[in-house]
Amino acid sequence: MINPGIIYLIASIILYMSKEEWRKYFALITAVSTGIILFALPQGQYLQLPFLDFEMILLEVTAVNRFIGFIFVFFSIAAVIYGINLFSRKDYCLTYFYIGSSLAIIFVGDFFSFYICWELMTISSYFLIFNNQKPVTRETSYYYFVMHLVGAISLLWGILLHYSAVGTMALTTVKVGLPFFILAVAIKLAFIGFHTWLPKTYAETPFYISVILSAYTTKVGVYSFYKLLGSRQYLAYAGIVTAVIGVLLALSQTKVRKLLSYHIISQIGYMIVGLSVGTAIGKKGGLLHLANNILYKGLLFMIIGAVIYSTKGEEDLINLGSLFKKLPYTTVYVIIAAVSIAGIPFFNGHISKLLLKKGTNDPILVWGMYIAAIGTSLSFLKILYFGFFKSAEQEIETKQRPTKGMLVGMGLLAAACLIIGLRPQLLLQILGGVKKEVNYFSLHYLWVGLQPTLLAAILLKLAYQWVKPQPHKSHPFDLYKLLGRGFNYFGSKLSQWHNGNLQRYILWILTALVLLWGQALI
Amino acid sequence: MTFKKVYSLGLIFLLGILLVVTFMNFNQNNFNNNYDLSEYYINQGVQDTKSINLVTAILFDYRGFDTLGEATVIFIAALIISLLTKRSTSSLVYNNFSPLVYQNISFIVPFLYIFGFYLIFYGHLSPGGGFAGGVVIATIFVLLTITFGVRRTREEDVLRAKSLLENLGMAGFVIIGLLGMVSGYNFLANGQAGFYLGEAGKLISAGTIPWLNLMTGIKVGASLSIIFNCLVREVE
Amino acid sequence: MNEMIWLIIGPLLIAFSLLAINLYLKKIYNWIIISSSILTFILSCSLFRKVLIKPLAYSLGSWEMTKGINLVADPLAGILIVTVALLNLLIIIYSLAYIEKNISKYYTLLFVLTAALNGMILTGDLFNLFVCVEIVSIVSYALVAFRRNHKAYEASFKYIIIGTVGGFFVLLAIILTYHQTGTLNLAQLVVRSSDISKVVKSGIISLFLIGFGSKFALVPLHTWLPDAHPAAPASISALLSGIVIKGYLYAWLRTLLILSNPSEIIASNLNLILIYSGVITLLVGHFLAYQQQSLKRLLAYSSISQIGYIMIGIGTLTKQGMSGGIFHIINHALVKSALFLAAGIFSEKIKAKKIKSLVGIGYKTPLVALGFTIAAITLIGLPPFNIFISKWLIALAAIKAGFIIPAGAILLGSILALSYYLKVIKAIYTKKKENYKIININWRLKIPVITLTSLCLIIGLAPNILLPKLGQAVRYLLKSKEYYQILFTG
Amino acid sequence: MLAVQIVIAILFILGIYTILNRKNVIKIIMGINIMEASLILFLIQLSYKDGGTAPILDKEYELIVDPLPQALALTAIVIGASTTAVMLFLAIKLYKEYGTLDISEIRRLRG
Repeated sequence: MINPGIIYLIASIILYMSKEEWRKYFALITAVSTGIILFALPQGQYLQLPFLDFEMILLEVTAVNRFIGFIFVFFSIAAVIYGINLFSRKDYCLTYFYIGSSLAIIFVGDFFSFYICWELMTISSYFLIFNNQKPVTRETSYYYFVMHLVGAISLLWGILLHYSAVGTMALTTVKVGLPFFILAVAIKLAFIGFHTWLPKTYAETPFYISVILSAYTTKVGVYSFYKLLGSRQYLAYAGIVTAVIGVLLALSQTKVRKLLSYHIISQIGYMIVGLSVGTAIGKKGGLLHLANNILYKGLLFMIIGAVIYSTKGEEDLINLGSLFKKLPYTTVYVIIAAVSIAGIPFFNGHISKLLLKKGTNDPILVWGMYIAAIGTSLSFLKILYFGFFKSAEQEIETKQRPTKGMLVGMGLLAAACLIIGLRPQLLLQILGGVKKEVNYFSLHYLWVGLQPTLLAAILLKLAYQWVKPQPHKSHPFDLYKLLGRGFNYFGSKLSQWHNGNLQRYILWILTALVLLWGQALI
Repeated sequence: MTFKKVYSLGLIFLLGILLVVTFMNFNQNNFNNNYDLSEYYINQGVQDTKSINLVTAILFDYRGFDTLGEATVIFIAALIISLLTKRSTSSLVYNNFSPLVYQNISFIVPFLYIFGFYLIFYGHLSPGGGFAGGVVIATIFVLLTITFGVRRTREEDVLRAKSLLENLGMAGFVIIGLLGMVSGYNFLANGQAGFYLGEAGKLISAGTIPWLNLMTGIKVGASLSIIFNCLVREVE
Repeated sequence: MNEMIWLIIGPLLIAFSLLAINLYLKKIYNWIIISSSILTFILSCSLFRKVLIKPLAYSLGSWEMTKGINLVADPLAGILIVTVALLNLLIIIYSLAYIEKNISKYYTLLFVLTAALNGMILTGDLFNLFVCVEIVSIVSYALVAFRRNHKAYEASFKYIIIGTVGGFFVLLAIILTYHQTGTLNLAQLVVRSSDISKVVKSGIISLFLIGFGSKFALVPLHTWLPDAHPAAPASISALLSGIVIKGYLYAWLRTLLILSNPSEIIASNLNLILIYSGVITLLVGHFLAYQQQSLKRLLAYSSISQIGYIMIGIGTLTKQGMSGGIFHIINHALVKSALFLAAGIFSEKIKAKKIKSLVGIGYKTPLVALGFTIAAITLIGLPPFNIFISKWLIALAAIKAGFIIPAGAILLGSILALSYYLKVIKAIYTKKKENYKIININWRLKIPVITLTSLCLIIGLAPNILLPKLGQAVRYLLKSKEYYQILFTG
Repeated sequence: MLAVQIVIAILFILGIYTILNRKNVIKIIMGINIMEASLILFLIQLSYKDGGTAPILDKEYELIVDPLPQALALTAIVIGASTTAVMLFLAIKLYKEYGTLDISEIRRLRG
């Protein structure tokens, strides 16, 4: 009986110490065996540990977290296979630490260990993002860490309020200190307005790292949203805003990984909608969408990674083109992924989007999702067309082929997309199953699923000039940087007061004395 | 008058008022009944320690530990000063005084020694004690240095000897304190540990107090002359 | 065998005989130093074990309890003594490889410092407390000036002026106390503090706070610290930041709670002053630390901010908050020493004093840099390290006592701390050139850093080793009547 | 008694005034010594009793002043003197390093 995350955490230390040739096998064995252990875990609370003046529950298994944990482990296998020859020792160690803490956070049952895992995730992902060769990552990782710490502190503050009001540490839906929990979760899952860290970091790390990052951080945010905030109608509206604005921002990007990053934000919006509308179907749809999103978004990141790998660093849609000749396998995968994310029937995106639609009754939300779906389809048509099929003005050179590991990794995820798309019950069983009332493949639903893509295709034709990737300013207004500057200004003023004059310092002491003494007398 | 000056004057004025207010509020009522400690010292001090100088009795017996502390402070002060002095420079090699000065100083030195050691050894009988005596002894070195200068070659040796003496004085203080522990009592125990206290008013009395005085005297004398030597070196 | 007195006179004796040993027994010099500090550590541990069962008192000169000076050891003193001895041991190991000039004087100062700190923690007499405080101060001035350059002199001069003025405030307060009560014995003061007239008492307490406060660097009395700590050798900065200012804090806390009990403090709103001065201290410390270019100066400002956390914990005047504050004292002593020692390795062996020049150090000395990084992460207050636990305890206690803003400030402090420690970590792991050679560093320099950082992790993972004992320690602080009983009924 | 106490207060604030308003390092040190003197005066005043003799009991005396504050005063004097010595030494050093004794110019450490 052990928290699957802890296996990974221990493995990360062993990986750091193990020999070069054994490392990848060990990594794979760990991942696979964790998956097996996960299946064997019975539901309930285990591993209680007294700490300070409360109990830490290190393992709490429910249908939901087993479902998410399963997806996490599966993705980690695929990601490790994908990057098996690219990871260095540091990467292996940090990756496993990162995955381990995000797995652990899914399975813990009290706020304290929840917070600890939350922070461990932040720390390890900081070092993952921090790349000693690329100067820009120093800034972005700094930004990432500070922003996430703001979230974490907000979470901690919420926990403190909750604990002092309620008196127990058990992980439940919170009632006290809700705004702080919302802020924490919002930063973690990149609500629009708190999303600025995401495109910055995911677009700048090495491609095999961004594959891993894309899957976990925000999804842990979604899980904590589900676990902590419960279903609140007003959050659903926030979710739909995130979905729509995210997709609009994505459309204006030309760098593929930036585009995908904004898409993560947008897809998160869907999940929030599903989780907060309050219906059982919506909730299941949201969770299934989470799983699907991990699969196809990870696949997309892997694909662009393969492109970067073979072109030695090219990921701008302006320069890319006609890759389908050069990277045939990758092209197959990208079609699968794009079709999945667009929600075309018989692929997994269709299923979860359908469940989400089923679960919501509010017309605003339904229309919002419709618009977002059109945007999604449009942007993936854009990737497909401009990246893979349209002939480029300057022929792009592919200097090396994607490795076998990459192809296998992508294949695993693509296969999973297909299988879920065709037999959704396989995965939904873990969640407890959905009643048969939704017939995914009825004609009506097929038509509904195809609508956005058709509209998007028409839009692409009509607004070709507008959609076409073109160079643009990529320095959006950032409130948080301004805040940082204000903080710095205040500090420098304070620093100027300390001008080294001893008499001034003694004057301060005397002032303090007179004030203190005077007020004590009066 | 700048703002800073006005402000600081105001503050100081306020502080003065606060102090005076505090002084005026002294609780005269329990002034007398509370001072049982000093009453005890006055009434029992001589019997307890056989030292008729009560200040010495308090300094070296009742509160001997404080004295160890303050001796350590001087020790550290001397240490800092000798630490921060530059090693290379040497100075005050030679001064030109009239022969009268040399004669007088030579004449006066033995008396100063006697005076210094008198202060130390009669510390428990009359005003004086280790600190005062030590200072007098230090003045001897000061005088000698000023009049006759320091011989360059011997300077290091002299300083080292003084430091050793200083250390010896400090260590001696602690060791005399330890004697109390050796005889089964606590650190710095004097009369309680059964040391011979003698008769109040006699030179050889009061147990360890004269010895502690001696150690303090050696230590203070050495420390102060080290401080002087180093300062002199530094000024040139 | 009485540990208490040996903890004071043992180091003193060693200090006084070091010169002779240096002259005549040069061969075993290092061994004597090491073995005596190990002995001190063992003694302190044994004392700690004893006081957990029952607090001890020791009368110097075998006088009756009220007549002479006493040493008193309660669990709180025991914990601090162990911390002092541990840090002293580690710093001596470090210094063996670090200090190259004036070795004998350096160790003399170090041992006197240990003795005086122990005296300050153990003493049961108000004036003796002042004497010990002055010894510690004067040794600190000396150690600050140890480097003999203009920075050291200026820093030491500022320190000495501010420290002396603060010392006079303390002395004035002590004289006033004696005037009002006719006793200097701390235990007797517990009873007689009610004799002090109200007006005088407010004066005494303010003078104590300002006097000691200017020694433990409460904002706005902190100005000497950022000059003094960086000017000293790294091993000394570690000691000054880690334990000396905490010693002053302890001395102040003890006198405060002996002269007035918690309900009185709350009635006179002093607790508000303490808590909000803590808030100001931590914010100012963090803000200024962010502005620094030099690593050690940054660390010094960070020390100031940590004093703020401790003040908030103490200001709550609840058992939980106090034990959180004291836990923070210990944790911070370990962490900050590790940071300063690592910074010392950087500045001495790699000649990197500015944050900018730290580039690539993570590849030159991987182990030390890792230690530094872990310690920095600890100090930011991230789990699973010990500072997080103490911050948690303090914040929780503050919330429970109704101080919402200070509790928030504690957490805000973490973000501010991150903003500057991350700058350092960023520099450490930045790669400019492709190949860095690993620089060989003496194991004596490495061991203390590694020990301290691993202690952080251990305490962070298992705080329950220490916490019950802290609860016991706080008992004697909050209920000064019990402190009285240690001396008078045994 | 109050007259002496007022003198003490005046000396104390005079010392602080000197520290705050004199530029010369040596004068600042003198200010500190003035403060110290006021405190020692306070200690002596504490022990004073009308008509009391010094606490040296070579004969039988009626009224003896309190010996404890005198002992404390001695300790305080010694500590003060040592600190002053160190301060003066540092002042010499500062003069050598900075070429001035003006405290407002001795401020290379700041911020």
